[in-house]
Amino acid sequence: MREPMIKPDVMRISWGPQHPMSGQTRILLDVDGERVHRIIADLGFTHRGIEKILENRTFFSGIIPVDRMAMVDTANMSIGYVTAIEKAAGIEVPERAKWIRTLVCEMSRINSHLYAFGLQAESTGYFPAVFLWTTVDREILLDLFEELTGARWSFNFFFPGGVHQDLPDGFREKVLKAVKYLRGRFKDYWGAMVENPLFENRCNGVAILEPKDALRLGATGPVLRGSGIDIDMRRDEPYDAYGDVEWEVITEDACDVMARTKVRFHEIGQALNIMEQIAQKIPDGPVKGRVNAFMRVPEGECISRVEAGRGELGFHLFTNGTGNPYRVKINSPTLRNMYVFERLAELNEVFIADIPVIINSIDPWYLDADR
Amino acid sequence: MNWLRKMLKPLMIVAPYVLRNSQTVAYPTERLMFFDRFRGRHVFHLDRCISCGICARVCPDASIELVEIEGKDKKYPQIDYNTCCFCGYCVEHCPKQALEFTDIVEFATADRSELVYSPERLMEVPDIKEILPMMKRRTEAYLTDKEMKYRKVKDV
Amino acid sequence: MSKISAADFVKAFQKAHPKAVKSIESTDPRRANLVVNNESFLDAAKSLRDNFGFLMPVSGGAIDYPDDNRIQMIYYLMHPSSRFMLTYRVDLNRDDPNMPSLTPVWEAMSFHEREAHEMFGIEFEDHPNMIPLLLPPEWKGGHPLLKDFKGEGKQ
Amino acid sequence: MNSNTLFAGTLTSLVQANQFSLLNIPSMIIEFLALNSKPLLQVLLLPGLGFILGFAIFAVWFERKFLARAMLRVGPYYCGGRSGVLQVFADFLKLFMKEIIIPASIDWPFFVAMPVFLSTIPSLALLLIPFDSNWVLWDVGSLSLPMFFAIMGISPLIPIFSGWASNNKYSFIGAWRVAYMYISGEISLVICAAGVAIMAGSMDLVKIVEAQRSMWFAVPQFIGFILFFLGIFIESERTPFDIPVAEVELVFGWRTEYSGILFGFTMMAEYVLFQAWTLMFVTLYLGGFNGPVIMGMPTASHIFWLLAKFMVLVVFIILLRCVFPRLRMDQMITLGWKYMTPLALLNLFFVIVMKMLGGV
Repeated sequence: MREPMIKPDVMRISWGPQHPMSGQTRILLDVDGERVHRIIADLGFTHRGIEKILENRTFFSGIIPVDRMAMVDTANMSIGYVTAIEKAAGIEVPERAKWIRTLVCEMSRINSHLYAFGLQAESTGYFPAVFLWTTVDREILLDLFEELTGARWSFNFFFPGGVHQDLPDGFREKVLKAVKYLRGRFKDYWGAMVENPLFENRCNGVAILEPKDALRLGATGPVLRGSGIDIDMRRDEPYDAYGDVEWEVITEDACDVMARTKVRFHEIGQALNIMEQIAQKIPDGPVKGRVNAFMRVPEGECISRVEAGRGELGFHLFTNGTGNPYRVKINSPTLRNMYVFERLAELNEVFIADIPVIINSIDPWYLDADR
Repeated sequence: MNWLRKMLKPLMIVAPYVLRNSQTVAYPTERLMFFDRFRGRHVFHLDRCISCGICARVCPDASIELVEIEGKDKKYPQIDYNTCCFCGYCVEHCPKQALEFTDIVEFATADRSELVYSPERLMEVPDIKEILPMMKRRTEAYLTDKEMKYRKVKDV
Repeated sequence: MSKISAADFVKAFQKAHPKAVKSIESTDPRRANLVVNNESFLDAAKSLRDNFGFLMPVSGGAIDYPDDNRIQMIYYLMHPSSRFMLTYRVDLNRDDPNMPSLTPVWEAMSFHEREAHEMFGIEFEDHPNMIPLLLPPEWKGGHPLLKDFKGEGKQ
Repeated sequence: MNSNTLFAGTLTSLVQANQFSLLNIPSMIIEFLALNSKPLLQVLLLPGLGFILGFAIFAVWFERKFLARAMLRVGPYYCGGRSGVLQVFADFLKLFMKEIIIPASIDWPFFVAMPVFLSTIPSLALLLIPFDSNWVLWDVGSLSLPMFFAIMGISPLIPIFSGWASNNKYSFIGAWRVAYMYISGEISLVICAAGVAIMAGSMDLVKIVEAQRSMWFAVPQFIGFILFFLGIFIESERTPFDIPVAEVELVFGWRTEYSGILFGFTMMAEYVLFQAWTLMFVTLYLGGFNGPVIMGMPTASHIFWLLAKFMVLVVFIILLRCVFPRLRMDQMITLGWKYMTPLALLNLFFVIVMKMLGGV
């Protein structure tokens, strides 16, 4: 990136990509003392050209790079692409497969939010404890993933027309047990972190994003819901079994970093409710239809929108009757939220110490922004 | 006083953790049991293979190539683990279950060319004790209401 | 913001801008599709924001049709109260793709237009900060998402 | 023993009397050791080298192992058996072996010298701490309390210099954070210490400790007690006040450019500072070396009590590291100027009132 002009009397700090809290991106900060005047995000360090890669792959093998757009939130990434292919090709999914997908998606969402939650603790300097606790608790979900899908992170589990494997024996009991355990653990998180007076000091009133600004700047996911706007693709455009289970959209009105953290916290609670309902009343039946791995999709286009852990993920799929997609446009949530992050220094008074807190409150996953 | 209680509450929550069990596995001496579906290195059954080539066609990373082996007139899959992403398509689409997954994940090498596994090498599954000579036992995780615990399954 | 269904929006927009519309349709209650002329693109966008309540920009991207010699620029907009998505498109000439930038209308389109600029070579007039987003600054390999792109350094 | 000369002995007198010969050396060494066993022990062992280095090593090990428990892991495990004691030595050895990278275009004499000063200055102040009424290495009498603060007042200059010398933006910001933090934190500490000195009627640390024989000053000066406890965190840059080295914000603050053993020195200096301030805290508020005499050995039991109080505090302070997040710079300055300094003055006022009414 060519660096934009710098004003006199400010110092420009290059924050990342080698920085403890930057992730795979670079942020330029124009600072005057502790005060940050301008944030410039420099993305593209992990640009792999997934949109181009998908054009050269069959629909089945395209699922794999899509899986790797956000490793921590694999299921929610691939469900978007798989849903788009199913819509375009008109493939029916068996009922049980839909419920299993919803289960895996919610587990993936908990995994993603737990990671974000731990990083939020880490970014306020709450150095060791909560991040490692979330790591331990994610282990339980990863074990469930391993048992169900065979892989812990980038399980390539969904395909157009169902899921690869049925639930193993005793899996439902394990899910219920994990739900019970995680519910117990969240009391500790709430007391040790969210209600910690110093954590409140660091997060309350920081980086306020008014609802009208959130809409104008195109925020999505927990950032949008933390500003009090209840837009959630799982309810607005129900896919899979989200229409059949009971849950609610979480919003917070405080519009600040703490509101986003709380949204994530309560969304984990809702996801646990969904997991419990699915484990209790999942219907019987087949989990996959007969689908050719080298299928051709008739010419047309369709848009699928799903709610990933970081916000709305959209796939705009253009097909031309061959075995490969003609073009896939991925509307990634992190790219949208990064723009919000760039503008936050103009809307608020932001200090250097707030930067890691704000970054992690929007929970970026740069591989998903760069694609 | 309310303020003081609020300050002390996180301390009261964190302090008991010091007495808890650690939730880690001492990896080279203990190794977790992996689940049945775990996708580790492949094992190849030569007698079942019909050389249909579906695995090579379905492989998203073009890691599988059909090669000739000595003494056979047909071609058999060779897997390049430099690029394999363990997606599982080859195992799932194999009509005769000639390719299967094992739970071996320790096959790092110093030389990239050693990661290309010929059909003969794919047929052998080394004993875990050969790969990890320091390994003493295999453990398994289980969940109680309060914490995750590990118990010994067997000595190696 | 008042609610409006996708079908009603299609009728209302057709009525308000009969000349600008090239094609408008709504196949699904949650989707609407609008293609406009190049000339009235900016005015229609302002009208969408101010009169029809498309306050929430989602994304933007392009698609290349070398056979028809056109590039289609697509903006994804969302109606925040009625929850349907509008794909707002314009066809550009592939030899000289340029169009007015929508960043003055929807600020958040900045990143997406920068991406479309480097990936498809579309020139956006009046974009405040047109620098590459994802590609490196010294990139000389052309525009990667065009269909005739062969790889960096290849002709 | 004359308090101005540390070592008693015949070496100087022998040299002066021209009786120096090679044959005398063994007997001179024996005589020297016999006459100076106590100062030697003090220099090498207790407040001196052994204690400072030993504590740094112990604290690093203990912090890693103890915090690992709170994080549900094991901590160092393989080096030195299950306890992982040798891991610290291994790490120090590794730091010694590592290349010291000195970036181009920096002020290298300053850059290299500062980490060395960094750990020596607080250890100098540490020598003033009385471990018993007659176990004080550096006995400056009634000047010991001001001397401690004078020496400790130099120590924040070192990070500022080294941050400036590093020629790095992160180091620079970290250095000025140090400056802000010490100014806003240390004034209240000096006022608190003044309260203690007034209550004890002396600035001699030994007399301050002896004045607490009946009651620890933590009870009458509870405000000062709390403020000084916060001060330990501020002065030794520990969480929640590790603002100058805030890892997630300023890569490693003013220490960013240091590598190899220079970085090791800065790490050690953190623990020496922590040690000096905690010992001072015990001396001023928790009765210092006071405690019941065990097995009829007053000196040994006094040393034991001081170290016991010290260790309890160390465990508590290390535990607090994983309980509270870091404050922001502006919050820290607000805390220092708006709350700590007025409260310290209030504490001083109470002390003066008590003293005038003859309460103590």
